[in-house]
Amino acid sequence: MADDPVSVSVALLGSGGAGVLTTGQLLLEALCRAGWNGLLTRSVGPQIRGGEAAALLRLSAQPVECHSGGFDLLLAIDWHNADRFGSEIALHPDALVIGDPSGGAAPAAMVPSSARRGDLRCAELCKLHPEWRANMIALGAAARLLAIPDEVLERVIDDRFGHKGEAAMAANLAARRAGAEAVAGFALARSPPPAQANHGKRWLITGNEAVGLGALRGGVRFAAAYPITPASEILEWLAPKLAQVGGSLVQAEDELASVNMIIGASYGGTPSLTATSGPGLSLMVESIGLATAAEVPIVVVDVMRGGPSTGIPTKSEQADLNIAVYGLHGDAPHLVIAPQTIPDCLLSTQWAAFLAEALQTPVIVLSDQFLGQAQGAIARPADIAFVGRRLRAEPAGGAYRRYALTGTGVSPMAIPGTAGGQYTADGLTHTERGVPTSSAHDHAAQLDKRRDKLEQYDYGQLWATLEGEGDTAVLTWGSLTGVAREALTLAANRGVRARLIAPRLLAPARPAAMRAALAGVRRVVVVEQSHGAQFHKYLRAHYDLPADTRVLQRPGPLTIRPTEICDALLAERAA
Amino acid sequence: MADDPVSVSVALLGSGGAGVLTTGQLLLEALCRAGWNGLLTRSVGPQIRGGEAAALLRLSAQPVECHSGGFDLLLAIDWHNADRFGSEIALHPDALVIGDPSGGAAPAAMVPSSARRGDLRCAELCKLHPEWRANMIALGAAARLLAIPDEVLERVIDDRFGHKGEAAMAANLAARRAGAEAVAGFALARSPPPAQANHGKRWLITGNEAVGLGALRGGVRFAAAYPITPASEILEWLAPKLAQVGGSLVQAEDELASVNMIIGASYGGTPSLTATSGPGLSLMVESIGLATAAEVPIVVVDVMRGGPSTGIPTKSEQADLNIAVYGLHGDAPHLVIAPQTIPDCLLSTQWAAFLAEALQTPVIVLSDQFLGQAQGAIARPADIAFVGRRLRAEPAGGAYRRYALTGTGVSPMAIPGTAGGQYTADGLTHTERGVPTSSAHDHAAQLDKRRDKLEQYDYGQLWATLEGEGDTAVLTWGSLTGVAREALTLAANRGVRARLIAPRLLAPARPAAMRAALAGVRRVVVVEQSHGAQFHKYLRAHYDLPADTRVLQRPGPLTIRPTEICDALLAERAA
Amino acid sequence: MNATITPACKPGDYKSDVKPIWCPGCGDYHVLLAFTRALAELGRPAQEIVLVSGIGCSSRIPAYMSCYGFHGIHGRSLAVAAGVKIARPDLTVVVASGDGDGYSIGGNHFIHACRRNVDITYIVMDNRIYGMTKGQPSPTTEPDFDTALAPGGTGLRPFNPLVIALASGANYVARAFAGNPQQAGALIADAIRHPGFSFVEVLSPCVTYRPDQKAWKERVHPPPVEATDDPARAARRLMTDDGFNIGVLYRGNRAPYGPRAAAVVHDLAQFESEFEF
Amino acid sequence: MNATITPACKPGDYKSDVKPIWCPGCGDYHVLLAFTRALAELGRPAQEIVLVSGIGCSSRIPAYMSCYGFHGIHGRSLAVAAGVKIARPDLTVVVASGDGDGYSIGGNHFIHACRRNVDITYIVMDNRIYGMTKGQPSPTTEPDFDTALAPGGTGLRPFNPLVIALASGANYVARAFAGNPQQAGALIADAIRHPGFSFVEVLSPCVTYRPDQKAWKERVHPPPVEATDDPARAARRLMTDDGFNIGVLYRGNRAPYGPRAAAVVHDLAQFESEFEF
Ligand SMILES: Cc1ncc(C[n+]2csc(CCOP(=O)(O)OP(=O)(O)O)c2C)c(N)n1
Ligand SMILES: Cc1ncc(C[n+]2csc(CCOP(=O)(O)OP(=O)(O)O)c2C)c(N)n1
Ligand code: SF4
Ligand code: SF4
Ligand SMILES: [Mg+2]
Ligand SMILES: [Mg+2]
Repeated sequence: MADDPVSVSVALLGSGGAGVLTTGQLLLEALCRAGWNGLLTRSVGPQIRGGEAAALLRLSAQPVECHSGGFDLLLAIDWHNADRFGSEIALHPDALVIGDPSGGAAPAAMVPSSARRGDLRCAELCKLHPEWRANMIALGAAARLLAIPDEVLERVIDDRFGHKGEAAMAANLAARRAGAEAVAGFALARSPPPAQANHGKRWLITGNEAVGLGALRGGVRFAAAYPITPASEILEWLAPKLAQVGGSLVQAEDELASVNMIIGASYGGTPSLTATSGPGLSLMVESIGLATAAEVPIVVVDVMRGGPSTGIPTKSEQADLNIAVYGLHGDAPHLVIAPQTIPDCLLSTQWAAFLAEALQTPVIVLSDQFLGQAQGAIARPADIAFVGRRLRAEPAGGAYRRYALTGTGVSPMAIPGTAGGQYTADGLTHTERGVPTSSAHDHAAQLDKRRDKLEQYDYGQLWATLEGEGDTAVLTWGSLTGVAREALTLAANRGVRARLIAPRLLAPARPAAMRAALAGVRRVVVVEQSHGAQFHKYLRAHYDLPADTRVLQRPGPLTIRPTEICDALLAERAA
Repeated sequence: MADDPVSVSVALLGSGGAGVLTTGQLLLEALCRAGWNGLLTRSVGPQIRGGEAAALLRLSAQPVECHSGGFDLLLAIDWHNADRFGSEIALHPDALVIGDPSGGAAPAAMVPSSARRGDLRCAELCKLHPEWRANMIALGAAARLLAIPDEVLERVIDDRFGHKGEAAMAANLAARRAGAEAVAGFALARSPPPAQANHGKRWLITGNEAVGLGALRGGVRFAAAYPITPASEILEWLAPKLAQVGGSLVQAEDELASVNMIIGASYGGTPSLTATSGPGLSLMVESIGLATAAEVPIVVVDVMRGGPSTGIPTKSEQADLNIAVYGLHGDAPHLVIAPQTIPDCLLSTQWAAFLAEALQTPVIVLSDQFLGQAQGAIARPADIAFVGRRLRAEPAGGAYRRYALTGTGVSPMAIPGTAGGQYTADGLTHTERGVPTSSAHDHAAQLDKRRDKLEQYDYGQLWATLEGEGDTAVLTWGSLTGVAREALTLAANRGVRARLIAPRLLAPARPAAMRAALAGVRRVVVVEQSHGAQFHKYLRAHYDLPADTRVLQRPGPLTIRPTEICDALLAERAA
Repeated sequence: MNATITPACKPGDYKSDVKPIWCPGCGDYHVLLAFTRALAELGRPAQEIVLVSGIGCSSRIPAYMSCYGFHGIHGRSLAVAAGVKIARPDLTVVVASGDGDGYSIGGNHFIHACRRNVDITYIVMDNRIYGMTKGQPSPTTEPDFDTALAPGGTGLRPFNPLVIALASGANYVARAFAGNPQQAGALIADAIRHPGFSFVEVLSPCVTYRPDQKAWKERVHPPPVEATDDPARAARRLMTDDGFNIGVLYRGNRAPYGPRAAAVVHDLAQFESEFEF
Repeated sequence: MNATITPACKPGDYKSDVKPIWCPGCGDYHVLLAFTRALAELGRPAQEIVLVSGIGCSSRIPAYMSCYGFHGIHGRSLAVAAGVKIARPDLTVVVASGDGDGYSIGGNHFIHACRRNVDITYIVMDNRIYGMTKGQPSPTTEPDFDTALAPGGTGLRPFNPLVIALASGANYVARAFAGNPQQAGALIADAIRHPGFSFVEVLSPCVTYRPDQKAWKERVHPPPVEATDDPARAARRLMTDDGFNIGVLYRGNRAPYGPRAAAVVHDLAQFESEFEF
């Protein structure tokens, strides 16, 4: 099946030291300044330095939320370990492959026989001009092939390297020109769509940064965490910012400490967050259960990576759904929210912080490596009104009942310092006053309360993304939402209409809302990136799906492509 | 609805120091020696000493697997905090209530107006005879009301206290007689069924002890654990036994250590086990995921208690199903096995040890406080052939592939000491040789392997208890299996036939076997002791249930009674 | 559970109306008394004090006091307390723990709390046994003490928590005895006043599983010398003492964990410029 | 990944054919060399040696050696190793870790391993940084070392792992330097030979995130005095040293964790009598 025609995809390759990731960023910035939208992801091996690295870039006039089915341009500074990318980088049959012949050869399996090939003698040029850098040559070449105006590119280079002095700048610009000239004889099989002006205020931002900003906007003022790939950038972005707004971030000794620190800070009245990945989330589940029982608001961001166990730390997967939804011992209802796109990382985290406070509950935010480390151009997200506000108790004498049974299930919470509000927060089954009890009656009353406060709340439209029409629906979640959205466009172009249903709120389940979303749907394609079909089993557990439900699923690191979903939809029609 | 007529139930009450738990044990032993079967459970408050305590006893000619709907006799040494038991102790309308009027009054809510009452002046008698103990008086009274022959009772007392000297024994026997005489004027509304001789070899054993013995029979020779209620008795039973068979038990600094210690011991070739409860299991999930990925056999016993968080440590609940089945991050298939009765604690644990070794996988055994701490008479369990045997590698030169892709998914495992078998066990995604990789291909291959070895294995009949016939089925699990079994008998006596389907193997799910078990079933009643209907959602996720499926569910500590299930079945018929 | 109170100076004002579940005669009753005395001596209103604990008989104490309490999970009290104090430096934060909760499962947080030196006070009620779970050995249990879980004894050298605290950076180290609640109260008050991470080990007998500990009252004695501020000297002393020195043993002068910075950015939009291009 | 070998005495025999992922110049290459030298010196066949590790650049080392390896999860290597050794006392068990893996998340197992004194050897490759996760501070990082996660530095006093090891009961404490693989190898061999829990801190520079550590080779020096067997004396010395003393610093003589008892019950049916009635 043919690909979406209005975008161009570029893969830049080179071993770590060669700076392809920087090249990718400069290219992204240039093309965005030139009036396109773009998305940049990186694919790296386990080496800290010097391993294989790829910058994967997609350019379009429209906002870009995922990669397409294939690449139009493969540009390699060297071919060192390029075979390790295997099927992660698939080229179009008419792709252009440019590389340095002195740096090895393109892996045969990577390059279709019909692809056109060209040389870019980076090593040789750098030997002639020791002050040039190979990645500047590659940048010049790629920019020329994408028809990025020279002035735009040079301004980007200047912004980034201008401070290094005139001589360095001159070398960079010369190198860029040499790269551009080296590919003068080539053109991409499909030329980039026309650029557009007047995008309004736009940002270049990663999902991890967006989570950080969303947390701040949602009122988070304390964070404690333990470093882990691919979540660390959230913390590294937040650390100086929190200090500047009068909050703080503590690097804890481990995840057991970090989650308990945020529970303590939140108990003290400060909206709090931690960020981690699967192994760290595993260590936190006991404490998240405590936050459920003691009704302490916290936000726990899990940036999912390949699992199980240490798995593949640098690659994306959607396989922490089970632990996020079901991973607490006992009956421990809590919220699970999954962002779908880079801007949604901001919105969802902000919403999470808001809901944690409003419902006095832990919230797990399920992002993934793809969203977290992808950098994209987005329209500046509007300021929305989700700022965490806790229902506070102002006790006026009499015994304060911290866990009072109220109509909403939310009980006014006294913050230390408040006279007369003293109580003991407890993870033991407790009475309304917080006193430990083993009574079946008290146990059931508090379990009811904690369930009801989450289930009775009106989450509004944000519970899911619902788009399109038809009697076929694609049911997906998280970062595959953008992929599915594009697939629906592809299918529509081929005359097949379908709906997109992507729940953002994974727990608690919303049976009535899902029933409405599925009304009239006779066929469902479930799309997810897990080996065990976790999302499909989750859907079965909580929702009624039509008998004709198929699952398109695969573990990481190979993400599902829009064309695959589109093919599944077309096959549905054919069947 | 009337109760099963062939059993008698007794509740002995008293504050902790009064020794009701010992009284209950002596009574149980006496009635078993006299030819009945019996079950003893205890209900205690959070106090370590001196709190309220109840020994709950049921006597029958048949094996007893659960309590009935109500008690025939309530015998209180004192009424201290008796109100705390609330609805846990429900009396028959024609029950006999005997207590010491000097030790307070029976809580009004506990005693039906139609009950008959009698006095047992323990305190007064003990004041007259300072060498008597109140619990011996109570023992004598209860034994007389149950028609336990005096010689049998006196032999039991002698076995237990004979070593304390003649004077003490004489006092005990005098006290017992005084108790018997004090209730001479009373009789239970329903007299005990006739005792039976020739039971064959029988044991009095708790579920926790049975788990310990099952582990030893299954080949476990190393244990590491951290104390926790209600699992500690497993460890305390195992500690001296393991030493005597040349193994060892280590008290670890925490559950993170204990689970990793057993992973290490098992990697070294020794079948290993740990036991814990919900909070400890929470701390172990990351490491269980490691055992999944590195394919190290381990057995993790979770004796469930009230949750979430610290919850109600001394009471039973079935709410760790979610974390046991779904609690690992990433796609981490493993086994979950739930024993159903006291003897099944032995069988299931032994089977778990066997399967762990055979499939090189972690196995979670889900027992609960009811099973673990209940003591019952059982027929001596036969020696069965489940002794853990690992497929060992005897490398003969060439590169050893620890994670070789084989037809069964099980790869021969080299045990340290074996020349040529050296490899590195790894929780990172790895190749067949165990070398870390980020390749999508290797990742999928190992995920397939680990899933397939569990799914393709033939678990035989043990996967579930399947009993009875009819187009209605009770679907339940764990300790509620015995309750459901009794309910089916009750219903059959009322002309309603139904099936019992109780999976012992909760993960992996067995769709084909369940389909066969459900063939012809049009109505299902799901019975479970969790607030969130975890079992029902689990069933929905993995199995196709008929549209007419109802859920009878409640959190702990109040267990579901046979009569409630029977009522549900009769209501089905009426509807 | 805790009554509204006005700033008070009587120990009784710091007690709640919840009845302890402790066994009659348990040392923890005296620690409760010592706590209320300490708080009365300090005179801070109960609502400005947070008492955090883990799980164990000892860790039940917050419910029995009238300040804010946090009864968390087993072993994590120090992490909770650090969060409270760093985010709310205006509060007085005290932590109560047991020898199992604090030294076994909670050991990592202990050494890191010492290092981090947040201005909190850590009281460990040491009875050399797991009381709550009915008598298993703890890190401070004597090697030959017989239990069901370790028949004949663990054979392990007991932990010396005071030495470990010192080695890890604690800023104040003292030992108290529950049997002398007046002195224990004074030590707790002193520890709370001392800046940074203060550690007080309180010998608190478990009458149910360690009836032998009733003999402690004969064994305790004042330390032979004054408290030092030299960690190396204190370490040598503590490594050779008999474990029954009661008093302040080390009084350091490290600056506590830095306070939160004052806000300099008041409009989050200021952070947006880094994303613009 | 590891070739079949016969009892060998050449360091090269203890290397596997797996290519390290380490950055060029990383100190861990030298530690690998030291390890193979140590094993060659001991001369035990590779199949009788188990090398356990956690997660981090340093913890990658087992795959690069030809003995049995266990690359577990972050922070838990000592627990895995204790399990291996207690159940299989016939094996030589060595543990490799990093300053994050061993002192931060793994801190509790560290102090309890010292106390338990199982006969294993613990090698921590300390580079005062989290290498694998790209440069966050570890417990041994200097307080003013600037990182993205702690701009301007953590302000925290660095851990002194040797003092903590000693305070917790380690039976052997030494410091080595990766830049001298010959000496480091000899120290590792000595530590393995020493009974009980032996701890060797190896200064191993991270050239990528701590290029300043290239200067370590100028700072290391031999300890001023001989190793002592008196923990109190060793503690005082270690608390005041400059962190660059290379050599054996404490050599204790505590008996290691008791060996497994020999089986006295050979038929499990013997345990059944307690259930009969
Ligand atoms: C994660 C976890 N593991 C185990 C337990 C069980 N547990 C409760 S209290 C306790 C030990 C308490 O000992 P200590 O801290 O000395 O307190 P004490 O009762 O002696 O005062 C244990 C092991 C638990 N609640 N949670
Ligand atoms: C539970 C868990 N938390 C966090 C991580 C992420 N992580 C991997 S290695 C590492 C730190 C390694 O530092 P160190 O032990 O000093 O090793 P180095 O890389 O410096 O050799 C961290 C935090 C993880 N893998 N698992
Ligand atoms: S068991 Fe021991 S520590 Fe617990 S309350 Fe009783 S005496 Fe106190
Ligand atoms: S990041 Fe540092 S520790 Fe890791 S391999 Fe590179 S130099 Fe070595
Ligand atoms: Mg204790
Ligand atoms: Mg390091």
